[in-house]
Amino acid sequence: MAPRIGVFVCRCGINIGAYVDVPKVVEYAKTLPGVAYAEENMYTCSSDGLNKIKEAIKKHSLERVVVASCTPRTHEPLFQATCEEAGVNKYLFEMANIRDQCSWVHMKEPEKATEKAKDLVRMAVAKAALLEPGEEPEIDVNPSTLVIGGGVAGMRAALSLAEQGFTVTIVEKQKQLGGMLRTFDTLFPFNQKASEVLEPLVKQVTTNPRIRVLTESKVSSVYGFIGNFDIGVDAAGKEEKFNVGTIIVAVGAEALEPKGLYHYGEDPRIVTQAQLEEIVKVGRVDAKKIVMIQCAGARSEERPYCSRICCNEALKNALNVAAPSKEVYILYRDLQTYGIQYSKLEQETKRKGVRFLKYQAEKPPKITPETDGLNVSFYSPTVNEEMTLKADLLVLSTPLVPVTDAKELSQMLKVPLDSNGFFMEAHVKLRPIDFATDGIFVCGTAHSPKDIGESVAQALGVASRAGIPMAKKRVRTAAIMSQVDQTRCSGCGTCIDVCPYNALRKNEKGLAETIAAVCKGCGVCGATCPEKAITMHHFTDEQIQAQGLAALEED
Amino acid sequence: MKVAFFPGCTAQADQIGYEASVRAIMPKLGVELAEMEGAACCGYPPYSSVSEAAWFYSSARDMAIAEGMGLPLFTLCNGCHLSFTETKHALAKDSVLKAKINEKLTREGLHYEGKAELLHVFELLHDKLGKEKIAAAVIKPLTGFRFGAHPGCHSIRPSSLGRPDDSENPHKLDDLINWTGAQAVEYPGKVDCCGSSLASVSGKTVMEIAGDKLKTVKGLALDGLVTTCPFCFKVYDNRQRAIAAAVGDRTLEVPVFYYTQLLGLAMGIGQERLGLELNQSPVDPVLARIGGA
Amino acid sequence: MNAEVCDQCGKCPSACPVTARIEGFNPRQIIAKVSLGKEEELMKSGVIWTCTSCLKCRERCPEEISPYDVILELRREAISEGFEHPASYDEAEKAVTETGVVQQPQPVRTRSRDRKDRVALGLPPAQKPKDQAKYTQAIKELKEAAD
Amino acid sequence: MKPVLVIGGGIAGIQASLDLADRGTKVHLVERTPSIGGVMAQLDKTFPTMDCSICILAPKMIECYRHLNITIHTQSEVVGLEGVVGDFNVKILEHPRSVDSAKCTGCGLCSEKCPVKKPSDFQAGLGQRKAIYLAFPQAVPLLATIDREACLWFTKGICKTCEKVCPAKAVDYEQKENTVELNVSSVIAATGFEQYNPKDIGEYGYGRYKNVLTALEFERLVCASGPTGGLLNRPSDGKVSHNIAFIQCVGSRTQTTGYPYCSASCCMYATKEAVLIKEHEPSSHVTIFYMDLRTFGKGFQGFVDRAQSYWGVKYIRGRPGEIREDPSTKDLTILYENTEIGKVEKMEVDLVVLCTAAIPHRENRKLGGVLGVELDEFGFFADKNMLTAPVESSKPGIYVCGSCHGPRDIPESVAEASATAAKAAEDAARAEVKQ
Repeated sequence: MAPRIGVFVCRCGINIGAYVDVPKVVEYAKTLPGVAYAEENMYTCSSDGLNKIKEAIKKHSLERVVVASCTPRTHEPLFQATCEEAGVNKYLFEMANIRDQCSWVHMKEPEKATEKAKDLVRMAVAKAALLEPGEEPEIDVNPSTLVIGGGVAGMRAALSLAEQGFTVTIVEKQKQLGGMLRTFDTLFPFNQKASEVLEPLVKQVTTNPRIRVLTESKVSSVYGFIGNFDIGVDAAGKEEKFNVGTIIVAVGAEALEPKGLYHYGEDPRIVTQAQLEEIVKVGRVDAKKIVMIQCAGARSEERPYCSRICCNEALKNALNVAAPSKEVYILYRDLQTYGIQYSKLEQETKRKGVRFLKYQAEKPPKITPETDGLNVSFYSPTVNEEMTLKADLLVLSTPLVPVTDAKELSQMLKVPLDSNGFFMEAHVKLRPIDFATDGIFVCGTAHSPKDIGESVAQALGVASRAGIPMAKKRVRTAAIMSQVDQTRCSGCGTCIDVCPYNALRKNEKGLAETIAAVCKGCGVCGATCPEKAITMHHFTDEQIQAQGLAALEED
Repeated sequence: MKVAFFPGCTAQADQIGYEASVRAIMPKLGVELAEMEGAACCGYPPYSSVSEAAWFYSSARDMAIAEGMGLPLFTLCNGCHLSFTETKHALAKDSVLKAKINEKLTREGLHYEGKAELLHVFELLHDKLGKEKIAAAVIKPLTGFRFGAHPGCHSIRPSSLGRPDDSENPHKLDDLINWTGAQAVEYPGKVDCCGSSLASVSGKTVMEIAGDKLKTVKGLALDGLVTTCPFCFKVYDNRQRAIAAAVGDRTLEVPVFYYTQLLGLAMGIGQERLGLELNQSPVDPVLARIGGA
Repeated sequence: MNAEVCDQCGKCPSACPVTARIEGFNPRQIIAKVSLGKEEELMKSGVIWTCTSCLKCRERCPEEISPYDVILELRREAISEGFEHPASYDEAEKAVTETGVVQQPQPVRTRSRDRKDRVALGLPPAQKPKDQAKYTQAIKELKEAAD
Repeated sequence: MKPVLVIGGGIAGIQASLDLADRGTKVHLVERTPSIGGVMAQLDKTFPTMDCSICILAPKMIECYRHLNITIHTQSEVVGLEGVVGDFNVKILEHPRSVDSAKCTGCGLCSEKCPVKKPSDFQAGLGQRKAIYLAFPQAVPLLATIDREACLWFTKGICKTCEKVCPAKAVDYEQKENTVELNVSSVIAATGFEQYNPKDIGEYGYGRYKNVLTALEFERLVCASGPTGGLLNRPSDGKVSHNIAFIQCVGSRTQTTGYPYCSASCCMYATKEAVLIKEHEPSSHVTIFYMDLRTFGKGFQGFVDRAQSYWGVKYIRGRPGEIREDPSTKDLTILYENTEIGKVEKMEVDLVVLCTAAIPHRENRKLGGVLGVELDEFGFFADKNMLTAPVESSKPGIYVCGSCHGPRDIPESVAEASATAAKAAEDAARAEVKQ
């Protein structure tokens, strides 16, 4: 006998209610096969709406639940949890998106929107009737973390996790810990010595009993899943293998070498901010007239992003070279002295007599090296005139760029990079330091250019995120997974080749089988299996066919 | 109340209609105007661009006279009032300059401490006398008239020095107009400059600047523009024909009044005693209507 | 003058009665040039004489810079260093220094084309220094001391 | 393991609470207002994904509400703190809702019938609420609350309509305030910010000119759940606005207001709001007046580039000097200089949006005193060390995240919230070892 289905249609305030005739949809839902109950809510996701679902499940002994509202991306877990609380297995829940794919796109044609909403509900109900309960496998979580990158972010993440009681292995490319921090003499905005920050940190890390540091090392292989990653490391030539529960990407970034920009490399009087800092570090700067150019290679066609730290880096160096006997000019497009401390730094730099001149992106400064100096010519919106400065020293502020092996690592971890080659988080706003893949996290400049404090904040952040499953010791993974019918499988191995998660393997019989915990339920294997031996739970052929056929029905 | 009366160069030299109207209304409002013997220019117009010391000396000198009389210093001119205020602030900060100035003042038998209270027209009429006294003095309310108030730059800026009215949303002159029974109307550009101080550098620019405000007032079909600043009046009233020519609007006919003239009329004082015959703008239609009222 | 902290935001010229009308006068640019050490260029150019002293820039500058006061400073310097400047400043100065007032009282024209003076309006004599010599002397000394 | 106290129920406080609760730590979340959600709940959409803000926030709010490890104290404030890290005794004052939270179902019948109208805080004053009201439709907890200053019963001793109509008999005029005392191991401050009131910048006419709004007011105006249902009906006459200008750095980067710093998120939310207008009506004219385009965050520059090239949002470098209102039409004229070319110009618009400074919450000083932590010169919580201890206050065991220690955007606040959770977890672990 067919299961009793309950349908809940959400108005989402006016997001749906203003365009879709919700009462009509509810009435229609009641006429669908198997639907034992249907109602509308102002906001089904409000605690009030959720209580209504629970009540209805009990009152009308519902066995399947369909919510027609917004997107599963944000709301499915919530409704599933609600069903579970009322004793309905979460996999017996189905969602119809009548907002993003209906009311929002058909605002100007309410009748059609209402018809489409009916269709979507009909499809969801058809699938719901065939849903089966799913059990979620539980996995033990190894309470140890792999931190890739031994810069300030990696070290701070490692220290926090160690303090929380977990063991950590840091894998660092270089001979020494410290990353980019080693390249700085002083740090903005307070101009304190970089070593004052770096040395105590390295000491804490190297002396912490829970932290193991592998320098001159590189991650060579990653297999497994949250709680249970098998890691291969090429540690200074010899292969290391170990298992961790979570992984943190803290590989940092690199400074762009501005080859071909503003005659860089053709004239010793043209340097980068990093090189200027070297000069300041070893001694004094002889140049009387110093001109800095911001956005050298950034906010351009080639690199359409702002590198966030270059302006403040320039201000810091300008302050350090500024003197009554010198003229220091900063040629900028938009000064990125955001927030409180950098606003102060800007004021301080101006008071110190450093001169700020704007230039326009479309008319970058022209450099003509002459024996008596470098002619820097540009249109200055500051005085609204063409200007030429004769510089003894030209300093280019260049952006941070992704580390060279970022792509390789991203493929090994199966996590994405953004269009600029930095690691891409799960959600820009609300999951800024998670990856979509469970158990793997990102922090520091590997994610995007940022200052030390911001990197540390993210490092501590991932220490919390990674700490959660390890503190809980066990995690559940989704039951949306593939299953291989051993009687049908021919052992051809196609599924194993196409699986992007290494979630299938050959068993002793030479037949394919799914590693439940690893499977993400993407369905590629099911689609490619020549023998139709693979079932995708929660997206079975029957369920999808029923949905498709329902779509074609006329009401 | 009794005040030391300082008309200022412009009022006493060629804006004598203004001074006349003030002298006509004040006694009736219970304000006694004490003459300031030996008072001279506040020093702002020439010296602010030449020598700060000379400027502050001139202003301090006038304030010293009032101080000697033991009376608040009441001036008709926005420029003079700001000049006095700036000097007060500067000398309060710079005791050396103050001493140097006092040394010269003693030769003229004067001494400056900065004790004299400064009174702008707004402060005397609006803040000191207030609605009751003004309204009580009005016997011929100017009912039905709509005027635009022009406070003038130096009566409202810079607020950092404390000015008689709000820098961006001044209302005191509007209140004063409303208390005569007339209606003050908000208009865009109320806090704008009259341009007068450019007269000797670029007369054309003054015309353009002043022309804009007169056009706005005309556009709103107001009965006129009202001010208390002799410099502003000089531009809007005395030079209105020239402005009309310059901005190419021969029909630009906007009656311009000193507030003290309007108040005088509302108090039933005769036009001749209010110096109204000296207004160069077309005020006759308004006067006719009031006369008839 | 703290011209160097200027953000070049452009607020001062926005509502300036002169910038909109006289080519080349822009308080923001004046501040920029001062902070770049181009005072002499400004004093030569003559733009500093076209400010109406409406004080909007001083009132509204977010950084409390007051282009108006910077301009006054430049004017004083320009005059003391003998740069070209409008004759009216010398005339006004002469008048006040010698007579204590900018203008002498004079008969004023009425709408009906005749002339009235203070007496005709029943006004007392205009104010002026009791002892002009002392006033003039004081001004002279203060000016010299300043230079 | 001892519980952790989280102060402030905005996105930062929510994230910190969830991180801790998920790892098994008990959390007490203290919120000043009747609902958690904070400013993010008031926003229409969030860039660059243009997710509906409340739609991505609501699930987290509900998660807090349902989480067995989280206790939410709304309309509450922390009034006392003693002790040291690992052993803080805190006093929480719960102000009366005048509604029995056990009985109220949030059906809203009471506010429907309530005769008293008040400007709605949630609608940034653009819309109205009743004396008894639900903070907003997705409020968590979804409970009515009585504004005793407005309620006729509390002010005049009449009415009691809500009590009569409440089907759950939840209205309780007698409810008293309640003090809760807790022993916690760590404290996380996430009290957020507020926005500078631009009325003091008189030349922009805010408060005098009806069609000059703040950015937060605009968020409500453009939001589908806002007072106009998302239609850009301007306040003066309800006319749909197609010509809108944004002014950046209003009150911020301004010595004279006392907020000389950059508020860090305005350039981007203005760009987002500009794009929203274009999404509503592509033929609209939208202009953003800025000083420096601060595109320093991940994806910012790309978002601005798209706003310019695809949506045709116009950016003019120049801080306007004055706004004028036409007395009859209430249309606005902006006086500005295009500093790129050094020319002053005028622009006529229907509506002006002021992007105002993010300033410390007015309660910060008080709370700072109670917690005994230092504030910076503006009244934000001071960082122990901006570089090495970015989420630590001046007092061990008390942590700060989000915009309560300086202007920040949502992702930074969320990351920092997790960071404070990590610090609290470290404290707890050390305490464990001790025992």
